[in-house]
Amino acid sequence: MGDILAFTLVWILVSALGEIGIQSLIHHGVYYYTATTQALDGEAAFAFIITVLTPVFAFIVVMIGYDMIRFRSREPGMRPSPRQFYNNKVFVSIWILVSIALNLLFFVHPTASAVEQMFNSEKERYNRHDLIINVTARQWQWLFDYPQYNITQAQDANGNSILYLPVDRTVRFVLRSYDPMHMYDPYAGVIHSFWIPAFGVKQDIIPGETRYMYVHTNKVTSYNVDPMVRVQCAEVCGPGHPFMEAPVHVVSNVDFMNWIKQQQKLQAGQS
Amino acid sequence: MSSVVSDMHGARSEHARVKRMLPPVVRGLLWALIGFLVMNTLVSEVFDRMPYHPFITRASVTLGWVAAVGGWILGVGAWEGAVKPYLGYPEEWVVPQDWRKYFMYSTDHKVIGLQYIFSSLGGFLIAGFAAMLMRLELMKGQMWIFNNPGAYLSTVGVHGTVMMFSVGTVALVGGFGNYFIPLMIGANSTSFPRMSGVSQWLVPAGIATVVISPVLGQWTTGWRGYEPLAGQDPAGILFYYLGVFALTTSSLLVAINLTATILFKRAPGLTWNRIPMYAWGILAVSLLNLIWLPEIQMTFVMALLNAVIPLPYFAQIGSPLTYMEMFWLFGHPEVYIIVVPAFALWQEILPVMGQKSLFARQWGIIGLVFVMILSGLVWAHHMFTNMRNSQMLPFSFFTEMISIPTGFAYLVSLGTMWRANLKLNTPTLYTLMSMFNFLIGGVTGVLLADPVVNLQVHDSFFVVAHFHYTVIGAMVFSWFAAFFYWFPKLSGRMYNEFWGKVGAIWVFIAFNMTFGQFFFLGLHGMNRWVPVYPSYLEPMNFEVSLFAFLLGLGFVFNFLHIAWMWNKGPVAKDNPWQAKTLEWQTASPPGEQNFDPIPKVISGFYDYRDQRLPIRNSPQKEPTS
Amino acid sequence: MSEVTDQKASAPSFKQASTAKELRQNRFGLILFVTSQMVPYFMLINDRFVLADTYVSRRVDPLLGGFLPTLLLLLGVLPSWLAVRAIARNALLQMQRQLQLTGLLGVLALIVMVWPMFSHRYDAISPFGEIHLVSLGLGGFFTLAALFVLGSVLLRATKGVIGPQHYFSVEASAWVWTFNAIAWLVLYIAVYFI
Amino acid sequence: MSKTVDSEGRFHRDTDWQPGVFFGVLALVLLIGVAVLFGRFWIAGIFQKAFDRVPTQGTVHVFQFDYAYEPRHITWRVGDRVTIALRNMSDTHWHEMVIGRGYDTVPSAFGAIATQFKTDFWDGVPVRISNAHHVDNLVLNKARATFVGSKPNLATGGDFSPTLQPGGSINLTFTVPNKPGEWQYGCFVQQYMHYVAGMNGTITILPAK
Repeated sequence: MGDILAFTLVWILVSALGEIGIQSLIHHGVYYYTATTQALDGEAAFAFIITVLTPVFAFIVVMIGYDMIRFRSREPGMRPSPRQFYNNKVFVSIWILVSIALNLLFFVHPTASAVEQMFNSEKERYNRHDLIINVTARQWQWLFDYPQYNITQAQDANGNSILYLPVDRTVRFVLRSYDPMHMYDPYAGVIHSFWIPAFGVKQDIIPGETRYMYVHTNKVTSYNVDPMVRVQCAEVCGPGHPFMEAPVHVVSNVDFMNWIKQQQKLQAGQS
Repeated sequence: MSSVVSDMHGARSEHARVKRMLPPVVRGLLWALIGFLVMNTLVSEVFDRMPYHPFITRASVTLGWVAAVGGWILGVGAWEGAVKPYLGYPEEWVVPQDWRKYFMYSTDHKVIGLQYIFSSLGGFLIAGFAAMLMRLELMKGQMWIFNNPGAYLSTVGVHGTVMMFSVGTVALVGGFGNYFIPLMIGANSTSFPRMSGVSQWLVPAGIATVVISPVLGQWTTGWRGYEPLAGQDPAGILFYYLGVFALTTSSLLVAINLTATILFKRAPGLTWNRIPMYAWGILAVSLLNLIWLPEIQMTFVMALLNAVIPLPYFAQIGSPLTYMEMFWLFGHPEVYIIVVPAFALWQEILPVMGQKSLFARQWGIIGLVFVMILSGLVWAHHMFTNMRNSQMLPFSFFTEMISIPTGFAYLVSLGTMWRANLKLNTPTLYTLMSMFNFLIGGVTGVLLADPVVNLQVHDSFFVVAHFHYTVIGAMVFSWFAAFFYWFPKLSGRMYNEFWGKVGAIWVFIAFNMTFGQFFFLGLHGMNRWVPVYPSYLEPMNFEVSLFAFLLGLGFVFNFLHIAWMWNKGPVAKDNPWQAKTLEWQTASPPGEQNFDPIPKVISGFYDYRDQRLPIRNSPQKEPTS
Repeated sequence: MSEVTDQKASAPSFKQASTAKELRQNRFGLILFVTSQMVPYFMLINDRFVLADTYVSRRVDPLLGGFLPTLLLLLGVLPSWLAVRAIARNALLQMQRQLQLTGLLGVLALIVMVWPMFSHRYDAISPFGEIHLVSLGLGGFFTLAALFVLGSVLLRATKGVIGPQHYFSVEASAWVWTFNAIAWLVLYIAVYFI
Repeated sequence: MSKTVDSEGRFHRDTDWQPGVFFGVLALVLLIGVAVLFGRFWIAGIFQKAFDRVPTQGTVHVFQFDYAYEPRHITWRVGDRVTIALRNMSDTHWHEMVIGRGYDTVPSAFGAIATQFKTDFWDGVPVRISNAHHVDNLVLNKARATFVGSKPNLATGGDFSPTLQPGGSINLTFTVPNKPGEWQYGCFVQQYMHYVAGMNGTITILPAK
């Protein structure tokens, strides 16, 4: 009984310390840098799971450590332990019930509820005033079109693709993988993955299919503020994969409209 | 050869001369070369001749490879040892009882087991070297070791493929399984020793094929060889498919052999209730292998046709996600093919080192079996980023549920250690480290099973850290536990306890410092399969690389320790751990016959209430086999 | 069961099952292997519906690569098992006759099965065309494997190393044959009719 | 390989094979493997430097693969009449062949990336273009071209560059101009990534005798 008591005390102590550490980590932000509500949803789910799992983690680690120290053999040879038992129905029952309960909890709470929150909230946004951006992934470049503003292939001064977004706006990315310039067989597109690390969500782009990704920007930021605000291909797509990157700028509505005008002027000049 | 037939009936050959034969491995290489050249020439120059094409085309290299592997297998001894007897000729293959037996076709399960162990060790060192090159490259945000990204990506592919298919799948099953399963169930051989002898030699062929693949052209797909990208890769991808085909065939044959061995070769008295835990683990793994390896082989055959003919199955006009689905359908059970034997090893080693009866044995077996069953229902959690949102929940559910049977491995291990008389030696240490590492892998697995979190961390270094925790952390650490636990049995000698512990602590610290930081790299936006990355990630990558080199050195240190003690260590007792399982109830190392006579089992192996042996040496011999 | 073998004096031959337990073990191993080889068929049938749905090209030949090999393979099942019964009665010659008949049917089946791979009227680079060609290839490969097993048994029979106690190899060839015939039948139905 | 007979009249091979042969061959095979895997271009380069200083006469077939050229090195002599027979061997990708030296670059998050050569080798060079099949486009820049047979689709912008579709071919016949020294060729399509991926080679032009 003494061992059980001592172990429980240590476990509670370590769990408490662990929770303090975890909470300070969560306070600093496990996602490092977030710029959309979707990223905040994901971060909250992440934080909930690690908070609940800390005592479980501590239980096993403390038990391994406790067994190692308290029940170690002090003699040179091998000798059967004086205490032998095959089963402990109470312990096994608690173990099984707790593991089932935890899994059901996780399925209900962060999994189902956060999926609901992240995706079903899109429904009510359909046909509202989303900013639509057609994203074309080709080997090895991102192309951003703004059909509502008649902009094809937004570019910076160097001719590199660039993504500008207004703040506090729902953005609907329409994702396609093909090659408008036909630098390779148009029927041989590959899978890319559209990822902006600071936006907390990514979506694979499948050749021959159109997919959507919704984000709601919540702060003014840019690649220059934090390099996590960048588009990065996350699915390997050939030797150019690491270079498939584009800077992102989330700006105020006024700045966004200015940028749009500037791009429109640029395009008019090109054609 | 016709003289052999007539000589069979007793007449001595007139023209028999004593002439030294070519070493079988050399002969295998020669026959492989001849097979390749003949077949390749036939295909590329005669049957499939096309203008402007080089000597080696996709079609010719594929068929040439088949001929080369055939030549290799036959040359290394299968011609005399398996094929000729199969065709009705007398068997005339004698294996000498010295070091040479390890370098030729053999039917002794102990020789085959060691061959498998060293093949997978070779694979581990080669793939580990590839990993060191990768870490060296990642020390800087720019390319500096490799001169182009394709070379780096090929290295990633070789590393992953060789580690998965020749170490993860093979080391604990083909290696320790082949060696110890017959010993643990009281048999003198496996069920199909000839098949086993052939299957082992597919492993070096497969490893060599994958390693040499960049010569045919850089392939950039990583260990999944995924279509549609693979369809536009240069021909190196062919050797990926073919090499993995050889390796999986080998594992498939091992699965058949060991399943039949466990079911039919058990010593008298070894009832279903008494089957050792490791044998249960191997049984569960073998069933996984039997279902999922043919599955991935068929997928690879289709991908190969896709690349050779080419048939655009998985291209845009076909069904581009089908390959991914089919790959992960196999890919997730593959992960359990790797860790289930590790779980079984914990439950094998801890009762012995704690000298305490195995706790809740039935739950351990239930855990192994349910992990096996559930593993086929979770594949799509690898594809949350490319599936419909509505499909996420069922897969997320099963993925979370698989942690319940996985937890039973902990239940059994922790219960066994509680109030034990735990010997804190190297194997115990590795087992506990393996439990700790897999715990981290498991906790992060729960995070990855959550779709919302998965959408952020998928395809980032977070995932890389997670699966290295499950594969290196659990399986490789258990592999080392097995090496040290069975060291006296394999070599008849004892390792050095001090240096063993130093090695264990060394790799444990280096491993956790390396891959623990991978989690943070991933969360900070480090994506996978990149030799170049934005400069803000450089300081952390640089430092991680240093720990990675320390880890590599730690592995090398352990292998040197094992190799040294194998030859120079103090002679060990037959049963130094006072273990009760059958492999310890015979000489160390076992003689040519494991047991003579076959023992009769009279009680279970995990009962440490007293020091009575669980066997009685039965007077009657097993019917000669 | 007696351990003495009739060949022991003449030649150390390919080890044959001599006890009932070994026979069961060999049978189990073989069935395990055959079972695992059903998986590729299962995958291919799945892919057939994923890629081509239930479409069947109207230009596909219903006989060559379709009905004829199915019929021939199924016909071969009977003599292959008759051969097993024959060898159990130690009728070596009869067994050889039956196996030769099976082999003949197999060679014919192989020819009519792979014929459309070289001459077909549909477009090969189409979802159905791909599936049809790969189906033919898979069926052809396994037929070839079954023929190889059959041939090696026949070769061994001529060397006299097969007897009533050592008939497992004959049984093995019958199992492999039956598996191949049934698997092809299922594939045939899946590719042509469903 | 012959056999010996043991005391029971059974045949077996003499199993006492020689360790020297075994380890020797194994080491040799490993050495060849490592050399081929890591140093094939380096070894080929040494060979070329040592033995291949003889300038190529007539037609040189240049094959384009994903993402490499074969051969990776060509030697010419000023004044020789030569032909580049360019063939795209890829099943999927478009490839071009630009010859020049120096780089124009564009900045990126990963540092400057070469977009094309600064100096175009074909400046003012008279070239006869023939056998053009599946040519996606041909940029002439300042080359003085004459056409034999079907005329490919001409485009403008950038250096002289024939861009071939999968399976395409083109022959460029010209007299090597008086521009001795080291030149490079490369493929810059797809956001300049073919060049980054290693699709490049070198040309040595020897001065006239």
